[in-house]
Amino acid sequence: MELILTEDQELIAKTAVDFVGERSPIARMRALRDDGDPAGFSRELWKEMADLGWVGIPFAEVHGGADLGLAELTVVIEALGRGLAPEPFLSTVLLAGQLLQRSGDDAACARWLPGVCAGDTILALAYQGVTSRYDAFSPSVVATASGDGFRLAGQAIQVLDGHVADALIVSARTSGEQGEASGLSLFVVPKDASGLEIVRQSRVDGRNAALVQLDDVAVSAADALAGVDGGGPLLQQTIDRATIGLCAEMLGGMQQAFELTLEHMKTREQFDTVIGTFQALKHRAADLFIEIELAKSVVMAAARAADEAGADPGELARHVSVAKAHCSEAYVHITNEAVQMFGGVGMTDEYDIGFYMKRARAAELTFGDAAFHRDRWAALGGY
Amino acid sequence: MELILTEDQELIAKTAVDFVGERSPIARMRALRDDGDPAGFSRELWKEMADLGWVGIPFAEVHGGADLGLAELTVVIEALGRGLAPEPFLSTVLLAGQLLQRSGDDAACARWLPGVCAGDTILALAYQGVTSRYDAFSPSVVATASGDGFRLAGQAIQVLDGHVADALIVSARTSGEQGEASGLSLFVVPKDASGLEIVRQSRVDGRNAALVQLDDVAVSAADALAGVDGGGPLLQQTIDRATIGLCAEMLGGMQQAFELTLEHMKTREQFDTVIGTFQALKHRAADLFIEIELAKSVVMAAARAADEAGADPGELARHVSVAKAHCSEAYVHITNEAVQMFGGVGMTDEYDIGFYMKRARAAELTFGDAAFHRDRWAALGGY
Amino acid sequence: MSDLQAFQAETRAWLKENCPASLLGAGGGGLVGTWGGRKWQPENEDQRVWLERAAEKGFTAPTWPTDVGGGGLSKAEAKILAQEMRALGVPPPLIGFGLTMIGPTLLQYGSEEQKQEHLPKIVRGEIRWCQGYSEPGAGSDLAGLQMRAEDKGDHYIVNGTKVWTSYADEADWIFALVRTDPKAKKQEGITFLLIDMETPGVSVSPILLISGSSPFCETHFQDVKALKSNVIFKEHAGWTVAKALLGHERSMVAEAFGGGSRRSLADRARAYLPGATADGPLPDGGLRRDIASFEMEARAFGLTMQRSRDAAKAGQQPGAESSIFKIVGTELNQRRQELLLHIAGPQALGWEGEGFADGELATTRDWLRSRGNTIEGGTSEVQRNIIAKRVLGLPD
Amino acid sequence: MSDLQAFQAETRAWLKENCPASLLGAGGGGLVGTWGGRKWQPENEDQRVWLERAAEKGFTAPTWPTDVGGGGLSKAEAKILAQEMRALGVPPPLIGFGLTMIGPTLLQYGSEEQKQEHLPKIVRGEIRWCQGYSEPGAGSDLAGLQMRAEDKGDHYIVNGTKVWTSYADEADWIFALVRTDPKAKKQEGITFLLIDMETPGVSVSPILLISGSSPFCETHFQDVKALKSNVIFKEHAGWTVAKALLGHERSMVAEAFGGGSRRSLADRARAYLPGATADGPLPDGGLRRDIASFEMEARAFGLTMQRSRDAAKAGQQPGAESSIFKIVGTELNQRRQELLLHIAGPQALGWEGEGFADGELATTRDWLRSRGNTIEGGTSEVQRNIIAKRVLGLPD
Repeated sequence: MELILTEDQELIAKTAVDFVGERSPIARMRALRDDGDPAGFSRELWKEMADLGWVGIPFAEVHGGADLGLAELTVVIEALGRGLAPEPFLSTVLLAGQLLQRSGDDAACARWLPGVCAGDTILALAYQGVTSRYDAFSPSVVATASGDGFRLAGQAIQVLDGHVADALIVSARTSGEQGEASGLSLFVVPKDASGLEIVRQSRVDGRNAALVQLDDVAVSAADALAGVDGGGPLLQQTIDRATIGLCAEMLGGMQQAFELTLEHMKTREQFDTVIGTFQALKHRAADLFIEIELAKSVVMAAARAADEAGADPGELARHVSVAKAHCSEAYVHITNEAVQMFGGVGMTDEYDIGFYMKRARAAELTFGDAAFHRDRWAALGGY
Repeated sequence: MELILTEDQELIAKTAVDFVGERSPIARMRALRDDGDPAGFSRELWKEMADLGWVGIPFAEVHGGADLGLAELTVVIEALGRGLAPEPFLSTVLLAGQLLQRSGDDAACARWLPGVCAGDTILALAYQGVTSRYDAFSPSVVATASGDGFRLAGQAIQVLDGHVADALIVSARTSGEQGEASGLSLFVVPKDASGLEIVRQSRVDGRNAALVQLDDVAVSAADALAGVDGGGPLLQQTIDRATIGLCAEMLGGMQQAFELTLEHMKTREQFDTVIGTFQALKHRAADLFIEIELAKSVVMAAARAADEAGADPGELARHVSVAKAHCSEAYVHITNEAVQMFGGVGMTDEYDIGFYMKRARAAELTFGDAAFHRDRWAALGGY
Repeated sequence: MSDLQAFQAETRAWLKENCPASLLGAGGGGLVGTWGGRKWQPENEDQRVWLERAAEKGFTAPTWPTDVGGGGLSKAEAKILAQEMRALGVPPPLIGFGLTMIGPTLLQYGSEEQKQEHLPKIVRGEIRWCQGYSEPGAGSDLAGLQMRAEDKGDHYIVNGTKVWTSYADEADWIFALVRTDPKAKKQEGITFLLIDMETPGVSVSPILLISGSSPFCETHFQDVKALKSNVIFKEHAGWTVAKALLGHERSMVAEAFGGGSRRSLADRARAYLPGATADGPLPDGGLRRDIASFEMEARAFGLTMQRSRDAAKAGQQPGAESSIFKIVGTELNQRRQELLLHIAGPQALGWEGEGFADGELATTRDWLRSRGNTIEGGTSEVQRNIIAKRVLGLPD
Repeated sequence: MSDLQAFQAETRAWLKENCPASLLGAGGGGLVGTWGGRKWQPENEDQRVWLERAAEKGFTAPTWPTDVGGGGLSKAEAKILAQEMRALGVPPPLIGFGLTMIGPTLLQYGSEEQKQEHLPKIVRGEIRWCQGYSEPGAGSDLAGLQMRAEDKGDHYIVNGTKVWTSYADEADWIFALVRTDPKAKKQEGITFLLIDMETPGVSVSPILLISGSSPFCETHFQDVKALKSNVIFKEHAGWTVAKALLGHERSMVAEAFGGGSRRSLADRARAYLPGATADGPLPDGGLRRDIASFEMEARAFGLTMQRSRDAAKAGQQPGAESSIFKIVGTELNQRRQELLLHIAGPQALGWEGEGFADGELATTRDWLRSRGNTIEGGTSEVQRNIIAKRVLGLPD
């Protein structure tokens, strides 16, 4: 694999960065928050992104997609991360959409993906419970056999964009023990299913999420993507791929936060000189720059590794863990330092830098923090 | 307990610092090394230290000691640590001497301690094997019952000052499993015992140590301090107290290394100015200063806690672990930074700063590194 | 019986007799602190009574001289009073910046008239004070302040804005640094001035933080008249007064992060880590070591605070302690907050509402608030500059 | 068959035919590198033969022009040559600073006469070069150098001392920075000068490091005569030449710490940790995480090196890569050495002799040596200054 953008990817990147600068600066996210917008994102903008072809990037052409890969998608998401754009890429494209696409379930794909690619349909993935922590194989939803189908009961937390989703994919234990890959099933549940209750949650970083309660929701065995009991590996692989997308978003955010800070260092005066002349701050800024340069490499490598046909799952998992661990610590470090260098004003809600610090933490604690991924790396290495 | 030196302790400290400045600067240790001195320390200076009353500080007056505590002893050792004085405080006073004193074995004390207090007798403790790591309860010496006594066989490594010791105290397993406190016995073995072979070792920091081989060494049950099978707790407590002494030595060394570095920062010119004007270096120097201030507190507190009658062993162990973990990281950090700030010359054998960096590491890896003591702290806290 | 023993017995008896029973017990029966001031509304009658009686006795400011309403106690006596109050669970009758900041400053630098005018009102909780130091755009460079006080003979006309004035919206008077000589070198044209917040032209707006609402305000001064009789020490010499006060504030901030017995981190981790048992080792070895590392450094910090106090008791002059405490205390608190986030994992991401426990929501906000610790009260960078220059003697 | 394919087949055949069989295999049959030079003694006849044949073919300097003895290969061809050598286990016929440092510099800045005089001797391994940049007391401030070259018409008289001249005791010529105009601004009075080490007045003494003996030397110059025909580029313009060379050195140093497949840290830990099993999780959870953290950052670093190479291949101009690589590569190596110490515990404390395995003694010395990594080749502090200024545009 070559760690360099192709000309096409360069073009997508430029378009996306310009789009974010003009249409989705951080001020938009602030306005959505301050106005208490019920959706928490813009359906018009989402539609526009679909028209630009971004939403359909990783989907098959037959469903209206572009049949491209994470290499292209991450470039778009990185740009959106600069503006903390709240549109539902993670939930609809990277989680639920990719699950459908990779399940090979043609009927389900045909039912949902054209709407996704067109920007009309929102999907969400409900897989974690309040005690799951970062383990994808410990959902809080249990499926009990009933006739030729199942009854789902339990709760899923922080279901990204769950409050606006047209359908949820619910991960439920159909057999086996918590923590095991086998015995997990992934059911597609339309939003109007009887027994389904969805309540919007309020997160510190403003990312849209919902609490999902399932009270005896009836599903059929045919609704199980990858078959009954067979959803575990697909779920884990999909989360790994979504993690690469999240890392790209983090990469965009850390660059934006760093640029805001550099700008501040060059203009803010203290003790009769701009603070950018202080060597202690310069050296810290140089360290942040290095962390970003490494972040660019690990995100690019992970995306390319995921796109390679027949990639070794262990090697892909290693790439994902390196990217997530590095980006988690870098984004947190950069935004912590940013607020410190901004000083008191950095602590006020009035300044934008705090938004990035909040998102950095939220992203860190999604799909496993650095410690989790180090443990996973060690386990993959057999030690 | 009050964390402040008494007037008497102030006086001892002043005498010791002056003594080290005049009689035992780092140049002396360098000369001993370069000359390949067979003892590796000065018997004359040791005798002088005994005459000053330092060697006898913690021993009972009946044996010629001063019946004082670690509060006084650490003050002396801290000063000696500034010059990396190689005299056998750790081995003779803090390890073997304290083991005898605290064993309550009057006969053994009467036999060995007067010579120790007079500066005539050197003792050493042989307790760790090549696989012990930091576990005091896993010696590599096994005792086999034989008549009314035992035969000792095995090896002890890095026996401090073992090459000049008049007698060794050997920790051997008489029963039970490795890692258990019970079943350990501490035998006093004179240097001329048949089957005992002592070879001097060469350590990176120049501290004197020996490899001890025991091939069927005969000891009697009466030679077991604290009784047969009963030496474990006494050994652990003694190592804990010796650790406080080592921390005091580290505290002295880190202060000296820091002062050498500050001096360098104030005189060394680069880019037409002394390097002490560079803010990045200033901030790092301020951090080192803070680490030293904290080190002073933890060493003083641990010494006082050890001197308190009826001190809770768990609480004392906590004090020791805090002191050792903090001093280990501080000394290493300070000397690493010192060499970096000295630049290329700091890497040459010609400059003294390297001696402190070597000692810092050696001290770190003696009696448990910071990670070991964090694990112990957690275990003591029940988590 | 020694004098101190007699004082102890007497004090205990007085406290038992005078502190209303409803206020006794841990934390003063859940009483929110008594800040006093013109706008203050006691939570209940007992709180008002306790303030009144304690003030009458001089126990709101135990070591201040009796002629300004203080208790006139020696340090030893004041320590006994504090011990007895703790033992009985008696809440402090009064708290606030009057007692801890401007009061001691007036005792050191105020004129006799100024002491007589202001200190008794502080002692009785009649006047609440706030601090006006920082300004927008000044930040760490305190001496770069711009708020202008124009000389008009017996008074000034003050114009400008102060930020980070804690509780300005509740305060009656402000002690502020103003620029009286714009031509002098930065630190030489500053005056320490007291201003009544009810003077026309003073207005206050609260500051919203990233962690939510806060006690901080912006305080605006538009053509505010302030009498020269309210200058502390000397005109243009306010920097001297301010420095004395700042050292005091730094120690206060550090104390706040010192330790205290909260629910242990290990217990919290047990609540969140799958597979954790009630008393075995935590199943996450890395997190276990992180917790131990934090706790051990916190203890080293606590011991260093103690060593400094013991040295002060023995009459030794303080060195750079306040800067050390500020740096280490605030960074430890930030580490603690980060550990709590890592322990709670995804449950630490709540802002409000459904799906998060109250304690989890507090964890999130406390973490955000803690990021300000290394900025407020003199940034960590400024403290490091101070240590490098004043203690280590490194050149500019 | 494409041209490159033909070249590959041809090259393979040539290598098979010309590289003596005794040198083939991993690491060149345990051969110590061929540095060449007047004082060089080949380990065996085959080593000499291989150098001779490769030099004849131009394969000691494959991309240099043929008229100076180089191979005249394109980058693509040179890559194939390197691949084939790796595939067959052919050792490099020649290594040294002539090929990597002064050679490329001469190609860029040397006159035609200078190229013709020096490059062929480098290619054939006849002359070994060393570098004379640093001086006692100069350190990171390279431009502050003092070594004086006094103008005597067609030559200079050179006086002064260079330090950290690697392998000066084995070298034949030195490329040195000397001060030719003491009155000019620091960087403007420097000249890049070649000096024959056999000239009277040159003497060399080796430097003993904290890690033991080292290739570094101090090189003294007392009234050494050096012809002006050996000035590279222009008199007083040596700084330009030096900067170009330095950037190159920085990348080289970083590459050296990049990665390589050594015995894994986890395997080492298994050998030392009591209770470790052959394939279970390491019993020390903290150490396990430290090892993972190191390995993961090392991979991130490796990927960043790759990204930079890929960008260069695509014709993009390099940015601050060399400074990043220098900082990260050296710090990673230091982390690795510290991990190895923590893994070996007390067994990492040996200097020589009884009681320590050879690998343990090497661990200790390698750790000590690694402390110099962040100093040599431009300190990490200087690299951070470079990034702050040149890349981030932060003001002085």
